[in-house]
Amino acid sequence: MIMPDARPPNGLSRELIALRAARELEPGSVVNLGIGLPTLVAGFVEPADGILFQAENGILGYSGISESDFDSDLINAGGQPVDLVAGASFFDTADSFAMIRGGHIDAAVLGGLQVSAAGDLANWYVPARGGGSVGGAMDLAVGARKLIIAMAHVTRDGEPRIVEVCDYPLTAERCVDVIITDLAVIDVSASGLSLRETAPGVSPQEVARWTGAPLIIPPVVAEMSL
Amino acid sequence: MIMPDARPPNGLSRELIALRAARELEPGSVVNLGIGLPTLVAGFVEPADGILFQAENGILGYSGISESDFDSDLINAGGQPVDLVAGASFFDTADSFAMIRGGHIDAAVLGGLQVSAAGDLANWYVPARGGGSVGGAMDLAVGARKLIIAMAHVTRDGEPRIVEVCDYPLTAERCVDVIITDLAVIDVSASGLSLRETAPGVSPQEVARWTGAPLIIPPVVAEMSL
Amino acid sequence: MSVEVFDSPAAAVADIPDGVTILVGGFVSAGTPSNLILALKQTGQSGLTAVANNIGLGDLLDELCEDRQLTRVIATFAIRASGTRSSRFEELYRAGEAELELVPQGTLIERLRAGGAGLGGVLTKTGLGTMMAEGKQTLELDGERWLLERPLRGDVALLKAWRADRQGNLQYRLAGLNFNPVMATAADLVIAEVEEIVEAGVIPPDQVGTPGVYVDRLVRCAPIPVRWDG
Amino acid sequence: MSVEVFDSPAAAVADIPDGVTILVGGFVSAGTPSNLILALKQTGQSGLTAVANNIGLGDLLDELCEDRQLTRVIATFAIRASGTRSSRFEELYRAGEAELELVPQGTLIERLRAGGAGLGGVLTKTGLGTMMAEGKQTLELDGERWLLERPLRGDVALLKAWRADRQGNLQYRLAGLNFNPVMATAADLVIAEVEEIVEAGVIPPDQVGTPGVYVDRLVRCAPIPVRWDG
Repeated sequence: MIMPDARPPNGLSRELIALRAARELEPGSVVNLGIGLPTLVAGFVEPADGILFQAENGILGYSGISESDFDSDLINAGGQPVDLVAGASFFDTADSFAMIRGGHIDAAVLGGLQVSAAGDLANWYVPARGGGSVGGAMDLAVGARKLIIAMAHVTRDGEPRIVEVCDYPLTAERCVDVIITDLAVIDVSASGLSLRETAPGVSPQEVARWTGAPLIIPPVVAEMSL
Repeated sequence: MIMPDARPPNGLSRELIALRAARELEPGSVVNLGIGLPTLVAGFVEPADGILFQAENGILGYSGISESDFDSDLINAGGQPVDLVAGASFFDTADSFAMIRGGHIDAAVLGGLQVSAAGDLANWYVPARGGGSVGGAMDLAVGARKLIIAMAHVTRDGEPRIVEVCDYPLTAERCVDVIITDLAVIDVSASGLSLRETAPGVSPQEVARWTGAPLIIPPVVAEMSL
Repeated sequence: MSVEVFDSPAAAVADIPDGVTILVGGFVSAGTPSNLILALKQTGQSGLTAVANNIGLGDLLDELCEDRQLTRVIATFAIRASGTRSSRFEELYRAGEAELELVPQGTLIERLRAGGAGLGGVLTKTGLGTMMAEGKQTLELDGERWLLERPLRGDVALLKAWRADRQGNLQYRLAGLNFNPVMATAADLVIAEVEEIVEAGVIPPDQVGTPGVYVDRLVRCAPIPVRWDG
Repeated sequence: MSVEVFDSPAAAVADIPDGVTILVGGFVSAGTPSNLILALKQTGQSGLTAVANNIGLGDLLDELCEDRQLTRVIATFAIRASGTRSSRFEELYRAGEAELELVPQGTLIERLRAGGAGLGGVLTKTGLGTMMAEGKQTLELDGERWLLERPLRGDVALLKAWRADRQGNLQYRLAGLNFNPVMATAADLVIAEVEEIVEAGVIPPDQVGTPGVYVDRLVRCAPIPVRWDG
């Protein structure tokens, strides 16, 4: 089904993936953003939606990245300087992960290396590199009420990142709820992977072709509105 | 050895037991005082000794009972109003017992119902009454680096409280280091109970007579200096 | 996530059903949600399990025993060694109408913390070799024995803080913290009484004792001073 | 209990022996004891195990790899997914000269908390079904599986706070808390660098982040701003 020498269609930019992920967040919810692409999500929410961002290093209520004025004690989990909203709070790492593991984070947006048909996530360890960097990913995968993975649909080599079974070491089993890529929005449920939306100009068949696991294509698949 | 119809000699008052217990505390140490008689100990330390009292409800650094000005949010674990020293701090119950169980309390002074020859303590449950009130006693017995029991040498009925084996339910096993009563100061070690001091006017033999477990009496036993 | 402000303590607790487990913050007189406890008496729910540090003479929680609203209590202070006077709870307990689970204070707070923090339990030495270990699993690890204590959660938590902001952030005063911050994490519905409600941003971020994410309902009321006599 | 004030970071760490385990507070740039880390480089102890959130490009902790002072690291961020540039630690790790134990962040802080709080371990779901569970005990309780994580302690902790008082109480600023308050509880010798030392009583009791009982040594120094690049 996959032709390694072919290239996938042009899909969304990183920024537009982040924008689409931002639309997935409920007004008034508490959200944690992973390092990398997910960090961009903070720039795409409306202040009126009252979304509170949690950073696992101990902040509830930062509004976005603030490159202007660097205070080394006021950063998110990716080390980037942030601004605070009115009503923000600080706490230590123990309290931060009590909040995360205890189910008090409504949604997390994390990057991914692979997601399986069962919703297993691999995102912390590249076998060719070894060692790894796990940060708070395993706790977020286990604790966040809704887990959104924002990633490129395929690797640089054109290999699908959505697979039957992950061959990269897992972050957590059966944890992913939604996958948002440059090509599609895919829901993960007990019945499998279900295509919800495609990127503009991308057909459901093209998404299926670049997906390494069975994909349910409902009769009507919407195009993302961005 | 014990004659139930006899009465033990007159020993120290509650206040003098507390005074003697206060002398057992190292300058600069962190000390937790149990409810009842031990509470009186705070009144007998010199400010110059820099002893910091911890209350398990979340205070490090109270100086003593302050009956003059009751603030319902500023109490010790017995519900009594307290004054703060400069450099005091507040924390929640989780942090308070992390401090206690984690070995960060140098000494605790608790009341006792019974202490055994092995240093087992019973101080939370009177079988005739049932139910019980344990508070922080079990955590303090396990966590305090030095455990001092301040109690009457015998019950109201003249029964020894220092016994071979406790028949009251235990607070913790092998936890007591020193027993201070109206009659004596007794050290507890792996080799058993050893008489260190007697109350003024009380002989080592009288202490032994009102003690329900073997008591080592060294050649020289000091009289308490009060 | 949004917090709802109620006009009265009675309104804030009115829809609590019978038979639920209620975590009650406070330590004797400090940080005790007295208005909410009295409101619970007024609204009359029954078959309740209360989780609290203390229930005894002078505790407002004891008032809930007058109309037999409590059928089970999980606490650290319950029955006094001296029997000169009895609390209402003690009378119910002796009559077999209310159960008591006595828990060491450090274990009670760790069980609540585990319940709020998504942990399946903690290993402690507290209670080993005592009645508290009966029926519980012990583990031997590297030659040391530990007692396994399981998480504890409530359907509802009643808390008292000094003040709140409109995001639900709570700030405590003095030794009013005690059980409140941990109980805030460990119940499905968290109701806090506060002396004052301020705009978001008034409580400095480093003085928030309970982040608003944990708090569902607020009610402003004058604190009821309580003086304990055990 | 009494806290000792040192004249320089080098003096504060001079007698740390080789081969010990050192907890290093901070999260990337926030609350990182940069002066103490550099002093450790200067004094040259070797065979050290470092426990820290992160060791990577731009981290001062990585400097300790220049002279091979670290032989073991317990961390949450260590080897980047992208291999465009390598940290010194990565080079040592690849050469087999330093070991790495990677730990999920929430598990690392719970293990440290258990170490400081006298707990024998905690049960978590984090890491179940992953490489992190290899060689670890799992428990099934009421039909749910849990991973048992054991306590972690250090011989020494190096912390950074905003300011301290002469009782050793520490006050943190902004997100400078992170690992520092828990690490303060979990080491035999606790050394904190602060920007200011004030008289006891200046830090309000409700703004003490680490009670002085945990702190052994203080050194006042200007903070070294760090900017992370992973």
